[in-house]
Amino acid sequence: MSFIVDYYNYWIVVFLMMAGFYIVISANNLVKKIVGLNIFQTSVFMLYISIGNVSGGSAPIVADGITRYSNPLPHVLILTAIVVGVATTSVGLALIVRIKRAYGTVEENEFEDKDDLI
Amino acid sequence: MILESISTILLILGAFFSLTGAIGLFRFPDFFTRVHAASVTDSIATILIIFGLILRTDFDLVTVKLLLILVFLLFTSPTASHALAKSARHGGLLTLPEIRATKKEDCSS
Amino acid sequence: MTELIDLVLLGMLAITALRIIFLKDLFAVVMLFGIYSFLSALIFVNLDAVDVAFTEASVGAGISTVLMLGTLALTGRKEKTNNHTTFLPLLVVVITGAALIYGTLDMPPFGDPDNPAQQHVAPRYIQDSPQEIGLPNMVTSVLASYRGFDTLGETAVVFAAAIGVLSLLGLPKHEKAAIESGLKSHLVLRVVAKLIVPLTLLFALYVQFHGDYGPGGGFQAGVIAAAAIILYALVFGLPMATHVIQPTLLKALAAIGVLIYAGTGFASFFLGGNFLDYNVLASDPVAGQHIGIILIELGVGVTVFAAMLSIFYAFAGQAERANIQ
Amino acid sequence: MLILTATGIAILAVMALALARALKADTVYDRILGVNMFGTKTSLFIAVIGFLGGRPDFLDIAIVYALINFIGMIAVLRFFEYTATDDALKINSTKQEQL
Repeated sequence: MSFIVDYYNYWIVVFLMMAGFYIVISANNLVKKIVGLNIFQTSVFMLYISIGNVSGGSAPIVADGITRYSNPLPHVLILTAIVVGVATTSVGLALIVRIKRAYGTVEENEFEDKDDLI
Repeated sequence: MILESISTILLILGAFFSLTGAIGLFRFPDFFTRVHAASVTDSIATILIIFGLILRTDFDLVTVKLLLILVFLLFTSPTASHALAKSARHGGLLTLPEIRATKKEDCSS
Repeated sequence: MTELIDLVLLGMLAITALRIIFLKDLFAVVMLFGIYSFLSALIFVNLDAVDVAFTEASVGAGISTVLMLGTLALTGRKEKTNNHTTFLPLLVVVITGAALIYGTLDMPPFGDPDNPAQQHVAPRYIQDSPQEIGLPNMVTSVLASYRGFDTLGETAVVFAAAIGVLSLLGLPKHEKAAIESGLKSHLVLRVVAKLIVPLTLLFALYVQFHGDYGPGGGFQAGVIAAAAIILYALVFGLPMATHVIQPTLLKALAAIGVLIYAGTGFASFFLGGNFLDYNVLASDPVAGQHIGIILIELGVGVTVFAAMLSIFYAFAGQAERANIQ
Repeated sequence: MLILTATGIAILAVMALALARALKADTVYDRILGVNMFGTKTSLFIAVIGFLGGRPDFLDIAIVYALINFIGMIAVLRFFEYTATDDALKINSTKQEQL
């Protein structure tokens, strides 16, 4: 029983990661692929934060009467990763807009055929 | 002590109202009744719960922040519901009585 | 209690992710992704990562959703029928997942204070940073001072991403509003938006300068300020927003923010310290650290604000053009 | 303390119901309604767990939630103004006939 309590967090995070991964490799639509990529990315963030969590600890901001704090280092890494993640997502979405304009579609299987035409 | 018991009453009432609203949101038959259930209880539950929490503070910066949350939620939530209902109406969504009326007309004609 | 809340929220996340896989309506997919972001931010609050939750709620849920909706307005909201076989992706995913779960069995238990991750540099940050840097918020201390060079890189990445989007899509031309766009028929919304926008900007300033003492800082403040202008643009139309904050100004601001950051580094460099070593900025090391952190947070805030807003302008300009034609 | 826990659990249940409404929606508007209610209840939940954990000074996050939720709603409504095609309306009316 304690085995499950120790690891359930990691298992569900792995499940979410795989859900995102499945969307990335099985979806035809590029926008849906980006959503899948974001789900994957958010799950990785959750894994980091779970590793940094200390049970019985508190948020790493100094306050009176608190002796045990969570690990601040994963928080710093993930904080910047989120902002960089949305910046790269926006570049991906901009590319999709240009693909739509050039090929008239954002479905993966459809513009393969158009390449054959050229 | 008195403050804490008042706060308890407010929190229980707030939890009760938000639960009724959620059940209404889940069980009511069409969109407009659901908006009604969700938005009305949303406002009263927010007011009750935030005031319940305010009575548990030491009346410092935390109180101000709670009041700010209350102001934000009271402005944004009903506005969003109103705008949503309005665009649903403009988008051609019918209420349940209207659907029944059109069905009856179809049958009689 | 923390574990129980964690379990419930993770369960909700799993259901949401499963629903996203099977939905064909991309608009619904984006909405559920917004919920997904909000839920994960809630998990971050529950696991004591308040700064991360702040960022995820404002960046992940706010800006991402708005940008994805902008893309959908240009590319259409229905996913066409899928000709992929489901078997092969499923196989790959199951094998990868099984390998990862096998890997987690060797990991230390969740939340144990004796985990290796808690033993290495974290004790030093937790014990010494309040005296060395003089700030209660350890995340800000690590972000802006101990790992300041890293954060300079991240700021440069955000700047580069903004340049990438602008070179792909281009900024809307600044012209007087010929036809009024925006949510014209929603009168209540327009009045409330007029009240909310200044409050949001004020709140962004609070987050910017209170980030040393509570959750917040430059990244979050920049995004919240950008969100205020985005709200204005959504309700009153893009021409009004570009009239208030012009795209050319944004281009300059994005560069100025990175320059403030790097300039602080060079200032400490020429005053006799290392690059981004703020101890030399004032006679007292702790006061120097404080000055340095305020300056670089300002640089981060300005860059993130300008980058996010110009990315939004680029997408909204495209959508507006497509709508007129 | 007990009452705060009870309130937290009640709000969590409300969030689950709103999520269920957003996942299984008859029309697009129902989905948006579910998402909106989910957002407002989440910001209340953050306020409550701040008090439960004994550190109520993190209420800023709840303010951000309320704000971003509102902006998301406006973005969705604006999206409708762009793409309110007959196609979407047809789906709504067929769904309603099934009621």
